[in-house]
Amino acid sequence: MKNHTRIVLSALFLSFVFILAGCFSSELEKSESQKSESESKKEVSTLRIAIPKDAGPLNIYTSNSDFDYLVELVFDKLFAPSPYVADPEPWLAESASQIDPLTWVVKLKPGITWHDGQPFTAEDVKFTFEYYRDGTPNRHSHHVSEAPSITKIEATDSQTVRFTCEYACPTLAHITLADLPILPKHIWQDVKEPLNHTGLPVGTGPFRLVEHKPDELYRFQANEQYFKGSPAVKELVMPVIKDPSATFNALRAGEIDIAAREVSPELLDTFKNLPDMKVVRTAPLSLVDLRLNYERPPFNQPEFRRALSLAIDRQKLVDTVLLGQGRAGTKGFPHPDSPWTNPDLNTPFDQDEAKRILEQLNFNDHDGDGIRETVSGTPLEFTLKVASTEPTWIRTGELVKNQLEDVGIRLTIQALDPGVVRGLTKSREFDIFISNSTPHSAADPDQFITMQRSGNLWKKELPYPEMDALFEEWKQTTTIEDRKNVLFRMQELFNRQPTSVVLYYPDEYWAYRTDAYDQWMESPGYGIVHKYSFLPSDARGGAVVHE
Amino acid sequence: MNTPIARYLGFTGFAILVFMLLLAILGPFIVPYDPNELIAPAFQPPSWSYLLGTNDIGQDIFSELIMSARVSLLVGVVSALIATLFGVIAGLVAGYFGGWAETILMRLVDVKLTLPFLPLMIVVAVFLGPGLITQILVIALVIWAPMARELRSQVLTARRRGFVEAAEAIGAGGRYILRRHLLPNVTPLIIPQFVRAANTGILMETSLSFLGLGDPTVKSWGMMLFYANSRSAFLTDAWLWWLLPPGICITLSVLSFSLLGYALEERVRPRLRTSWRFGASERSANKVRPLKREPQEQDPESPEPLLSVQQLSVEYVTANGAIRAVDSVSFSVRRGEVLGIVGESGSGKTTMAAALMQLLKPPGRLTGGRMLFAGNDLASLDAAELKRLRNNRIALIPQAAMNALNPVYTVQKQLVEAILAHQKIRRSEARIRANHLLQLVGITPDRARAYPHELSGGMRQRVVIAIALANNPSLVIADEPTTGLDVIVQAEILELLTDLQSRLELAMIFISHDLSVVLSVADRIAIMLEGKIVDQSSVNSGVFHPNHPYSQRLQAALPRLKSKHTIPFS
Amino acid sequence: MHISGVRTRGRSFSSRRLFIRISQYILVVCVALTINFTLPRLAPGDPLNYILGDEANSLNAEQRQQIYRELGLDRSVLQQYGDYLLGTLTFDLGDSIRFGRPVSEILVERLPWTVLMIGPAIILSALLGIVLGALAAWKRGKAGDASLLTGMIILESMPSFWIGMLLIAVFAVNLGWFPSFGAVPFTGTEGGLAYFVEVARRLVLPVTTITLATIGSNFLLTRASMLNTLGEDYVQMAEAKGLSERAVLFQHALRNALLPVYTNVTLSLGALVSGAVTVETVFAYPGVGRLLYESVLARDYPLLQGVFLLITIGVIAANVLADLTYPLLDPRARSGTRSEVS
Amino acid sequence: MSVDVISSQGEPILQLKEIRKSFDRHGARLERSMVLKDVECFIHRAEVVGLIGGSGTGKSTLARLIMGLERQDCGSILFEGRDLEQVTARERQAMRRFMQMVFQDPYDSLAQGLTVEEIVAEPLIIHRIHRYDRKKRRELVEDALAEVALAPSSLFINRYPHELSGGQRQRVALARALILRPRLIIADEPTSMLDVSLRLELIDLMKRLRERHGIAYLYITHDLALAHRFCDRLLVLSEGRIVEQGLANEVIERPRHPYTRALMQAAMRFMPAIQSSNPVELTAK
Repeated sequence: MKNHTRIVLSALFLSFVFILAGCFSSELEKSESQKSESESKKEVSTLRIAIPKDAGPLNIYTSNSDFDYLVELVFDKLFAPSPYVADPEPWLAESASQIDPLTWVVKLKPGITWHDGQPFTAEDVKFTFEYYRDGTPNRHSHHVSEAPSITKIEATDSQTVRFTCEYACPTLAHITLADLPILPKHIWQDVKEPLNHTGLPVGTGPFRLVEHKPDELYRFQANEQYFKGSPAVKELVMPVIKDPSATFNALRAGEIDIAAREVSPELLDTFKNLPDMKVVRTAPLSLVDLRLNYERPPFNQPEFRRALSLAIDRQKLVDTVLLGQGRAGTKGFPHPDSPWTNPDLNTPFDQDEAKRILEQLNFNDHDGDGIRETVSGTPLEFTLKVASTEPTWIRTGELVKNQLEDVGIRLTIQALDPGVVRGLTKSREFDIFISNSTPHSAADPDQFITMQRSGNLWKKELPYPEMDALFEEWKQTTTIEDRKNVLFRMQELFNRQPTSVVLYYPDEYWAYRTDAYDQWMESPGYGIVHKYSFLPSDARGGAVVHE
Repeated sequence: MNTPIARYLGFTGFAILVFMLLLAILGPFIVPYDPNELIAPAFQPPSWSYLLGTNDIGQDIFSELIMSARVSLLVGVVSALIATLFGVIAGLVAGYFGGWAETILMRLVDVKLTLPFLPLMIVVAVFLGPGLITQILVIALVIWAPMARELRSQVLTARRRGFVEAAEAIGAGGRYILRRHLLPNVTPLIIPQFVRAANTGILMETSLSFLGLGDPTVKSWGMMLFYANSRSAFLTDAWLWWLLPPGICITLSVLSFSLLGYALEERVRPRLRTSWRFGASERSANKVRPLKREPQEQDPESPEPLLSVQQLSVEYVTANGAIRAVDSVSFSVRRGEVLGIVGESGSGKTTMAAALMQLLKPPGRLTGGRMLFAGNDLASLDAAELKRLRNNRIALIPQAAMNALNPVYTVQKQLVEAILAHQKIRRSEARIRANHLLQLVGITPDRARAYPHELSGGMRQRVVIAIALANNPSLVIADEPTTGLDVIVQAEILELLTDLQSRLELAMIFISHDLSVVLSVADRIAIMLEGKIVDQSSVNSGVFHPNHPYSQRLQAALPRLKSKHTIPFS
Repeated sequence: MHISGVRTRGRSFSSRRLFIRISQYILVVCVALTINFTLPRLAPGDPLNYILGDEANSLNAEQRQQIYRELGLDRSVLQQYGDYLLGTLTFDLGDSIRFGRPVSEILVERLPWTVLMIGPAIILSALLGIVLGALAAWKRGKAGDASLLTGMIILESMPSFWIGMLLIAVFAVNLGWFPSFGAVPFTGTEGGLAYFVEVARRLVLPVTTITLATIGSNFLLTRASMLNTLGEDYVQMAEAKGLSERAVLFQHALRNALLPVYTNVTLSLGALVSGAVTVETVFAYPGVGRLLYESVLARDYPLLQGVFLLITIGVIAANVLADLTYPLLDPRARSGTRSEVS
Repeated sequence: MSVDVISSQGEPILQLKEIRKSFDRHGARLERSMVLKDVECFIHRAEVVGLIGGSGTGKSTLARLIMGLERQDCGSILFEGRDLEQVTARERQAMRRFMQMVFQDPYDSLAQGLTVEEIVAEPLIIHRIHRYDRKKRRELVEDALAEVALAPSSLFINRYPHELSGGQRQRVALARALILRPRLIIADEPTSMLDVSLRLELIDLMKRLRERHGIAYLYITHDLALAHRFCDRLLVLSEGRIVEQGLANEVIERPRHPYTRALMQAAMRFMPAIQSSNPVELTAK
């Protein structure tokens, strides 16, 4: 019997060790926190910023809109900070004037040089716009080739550029010129395959990329001769940390100064009361929505889409999944905070109205199984696809499934690999899928038009009489005001029978160590990690601080 | 039967498994809340109403934990079943039919083993879309390969067994042999394989879910860990009640299979059951108190016998009571005399040899009698004294000497080792002595560097004899030294033994089941029957005068060479 | 998990036999490469989605074709396959779509981290497993054996990443002794001692995790193999020779018991390169396993093929290593003895 | 058929012609890997031929070739004049019915999990005799057991091999061989693992069966004394070649080939006291 008792004892001992370690952990606060030797003086030698993913060699062609904040450290735009502000401030450009509905003349700031010392001239601007339009497409191309579509770009002299549009383009300065980073002609003119161009980028921006180890590290050096004043931070070291827990553990341990990743809701309280740590709320211009497959019946019926939108209680989603950190998606698509969004859009939650519409379409529950059937008898059963690497979206999907069940629609959730989900818009193999829209899609008005035509929200090959008419009218408007209110009417029409049912606008919270650097500013759609936070206060491009 | 440990572990494993199965079956009925329902605010710490608190969207973790048992076990067990099915079929076909089927299957297994398992899982899961069926198929696809190889080698071994070849000789076809003989023989080996597969299956399901490739709409421990990790349970205290319990449940269910697997494995492979003791064999408590006398050296000429064994008895404790293998045996051997012991299989002669050398392994035990060797009782020697005695004063030539040599050392190294065990001389000198010994037993020194497997049976036997004589012992016990050897080689070895015995004036106990062999070497002979010596008599020039009926029958059975009348064939 | 058809105790090294072994390996590599090539392409989804994200959907067909041409995806599948096979010979594996850099360069950067994490873990778990296994077999049936056996079986039943999580929760987050992630300090690459100390500190937890996860199997194999050898005749002979207990146990029993353990350890080298995905995920360690997982998600075909190639070669190399070095331990494998089945 | 006189030469029941066999699977013709070199021999109806040789001389390989457990590199095996290679599989199986084998290791050649009845009845099942008539099969088994003096058969019929002694097991193996009324039995050292006393009993049993049923034997052994007692004719095998053959007495008393003489010398060594009636002139020791 002796060794039997010994075995039981050893098993007990093992589990005891685990429990002991557990309760021992909760009280002990982190003892040593590495203090970087920064003083309160504005001059900061090095800042360590964790980024969530590797963005490639920052050559505009291998990174999507998530990494604009990195690209714009190196490159500048004619106007700044972005199309998401009411009226962007001239940056590389001195001024821009519209001489007739189709032509703009832009004067450039003199004396600006590229990182390699070459002068910045109109030739660079002309080359860049043509390169985006005619060369290999990238995420900016549609601002030149479609909405608006610029036919002619001439460099009348070394400091002025003349743009001619195919149709009226009153908002050129506000949108396109504030969105396209300018490339150095003397480098890019002989790059035939931009996607394989892996050299370190040369731009005009406040920082210069000096080292890039894929999936590991970026290192930027300050550009002392920056025409808007030399940056307050001399060196930026950006490690790539993919795991959220690892990121915030490093921040807490003082191994990084700030994370270019928003703090997940469940960590807010912990980080709010950490010493030397500050948490700032920003209104991001991103949203999470349900994309409906408008080509498949019954989604092709506008009334059915309206019923779906009415059946979802968005506030409950925010309270449960985001723990209240965000706003219910009752202001429709695109993002309400964008200056280009119709302020009085309304996508309410009204379960009875939804049921009424469904009955009106006589989608009723004939066989009494709690699920309605269409006229032809097929039950309203659809698949909801979601990326398996986004736990919050999967949880959102579960809640939406419960809510639609209340109105007699059954969903089955399929968590798929993110690559597959992103490809659904093109492959069309879905009923509904959860996606998110970055500021570039949710706040840029021209992008809203492009998405109506490129398949995201609608397809130009598919007849949509009222929307097509408004689109023609939009093309004719010559002033910003006229264009804006045609846009508003399009947005109002869209949200009445949305093919993108907005669920919520998540708030973003950023945490940073105050002892490292505390000049962080917010630029709409960029959060607080962007080049304007490092520039002298007078050159902050309209960035504003939210408490 | 199993050893106590294995029985205990097997029992614990079984108990845990039953508990887990109950959890899986009764889950939905005993769970306090519906795990899919959002019943409380998220991230609640444990409280009386929610024993393990709530998860990131407010579902009760305790209910989730219970409900998850079903999926994790289901995936693990079902994938193991499918994998075992594939493995067995592939193993049997490859093992039995061989030829191109075997080559293809085995190369398929090789290819499968080069493909890293997790990426293969990811790609297939991506292609088929996550879901339980995909997981089960993918895991089964990964586990079957090693099983196929293991079963194939077992089938190959089974196929060489006598009764399988007998059936083939009678004219049985492949299918008959597979069904009638191979399958029943291989089945007991399949069960531990299946258990190990289930073990791997559960672990893989957890890894898949942890990487987010599981089916999130289904409750499983792996998914709980996925959400816990992605909602950074580390950084808050939530890890205690959100991260720990699923891990413990996974470990428990895998543990149940591992423990069962270990117990079953031991039942199938008997060697694992042997318990091994070094040094003197255990003496039963009630042995006679030996008189503690200084071990003195007996002068060579004294008339007393070199070894006198009095009422020696050895018992084996088995499941159904103690069996007395050696029953109060008495005999003696004088210096330079050869005592032959003849007994058929099971007569206790080998047990007695082991007892003399104090090499009895449990469950064998010395239960009585004394063995006086040069005045000392062997039974009372302690480990150190025994160590000094073995192969120094008394040497053993073991049964089945064919594999008594360590396969990984050269012959010379094992000889030198035997010498240095008792003689404090320099290694180079020991090497010279070793070569001399090899010559003594008729092996040319150039073979000294050879390994045992490079020598024939006869040569290996000679090396063992050389080892026995390494420290010129006064008594040599030869236990069936020539069994299994070729008839001509047998004659040569006997020639060598008798020659060495007379030249070195060794006392020798020659044990064999073959009366004719013993008669050709022994001065005196003892006949053993069921543990007792029934007859002792002297032998002169190969003839002895048996007075016990059994020994008379033995003598009558001795083959004779005489002509008989047969008409030849053309 | 070993490669050859029949891992025999002895294998003749006649040239014919070697030729067959090599041709087997080549065949296996070719088939593995073909599967490596086709599997990722079967998965739905498109590398473009990863690069351009949502924008990928707003490209029209002509623009999409232009990008494919640049990435070399417009070549016919057969052509891509041909280039891939040729590339494996000249070690020019093309460029990664995601990073835009040559695959070989990325692999050379990432491989050291995996080797740094797995190497010490395998050696540690092998040594500890053998010593404890021999001890348990020696103390067969006594308390020491029982508790060791139970402990090891419990350890082997724990998912490796869960062990990692516990270690992080206890030692990194709460006690703060070790950093919990990453392979290299962020204060840039000053090089020098501080850098290596930092790298070492970051290795402690991952190596401990893998060691704990793999020690169980080595222990059980050694213990079973030791029990097996203790029953052999040459061990009884060694005892009969009057050798000391230590000599009998270690020079005779353990020396032979090590043969199957050695094969198992050398072969597990190959498998662990890919098996560490979950541990690399928990520790955010830039190993090859993690790279493979991300390349699958990003449909980065060239990089994926490169990593598959690396792993396949790793496994084959482990097998060749086992084949070549095994005879050093076991003389029976040196000479021409042909014994079919162990 | 009368006991002692073996009549009618007639056509041999078994004939082996130029049998070659090498152990290297790839049929390498290297001299050193040849196990059997151009072996020629024959066995007449009801004749007992002894195949004598040390271990490693190829005796067992020859038996396995005859029983089809292995294939020869070249050469042919004729049973009742028909070449086993040239006939169809079905015909070969029918021929197999009349050739049976008894193996050396009694502990291994009987399946542990089957009862004596199932073991002895196995040949009937394999050759589909009385396939559905279990009672008839049982009767045949009881007859076979009686033939091998395992009486009363009811005592043994339901027991398992591990419940029997070595001698009893070999008798069961013999009963299994007998049940199909074979014309030839290959006995591969059936006595070498038995105790001395049982060996003679088994040999005498086989002799009685031969006389009663006219069964021919190929008796493979290294024990000259037993061979001399049982066989009519002897073949001496050394390193894969038949080096001497002839009537048992002639071979024993006037061994011509040195290997045979060495075998005789080794055998004589164990029987100094029991000289044969006419002492054999042995060459100098």
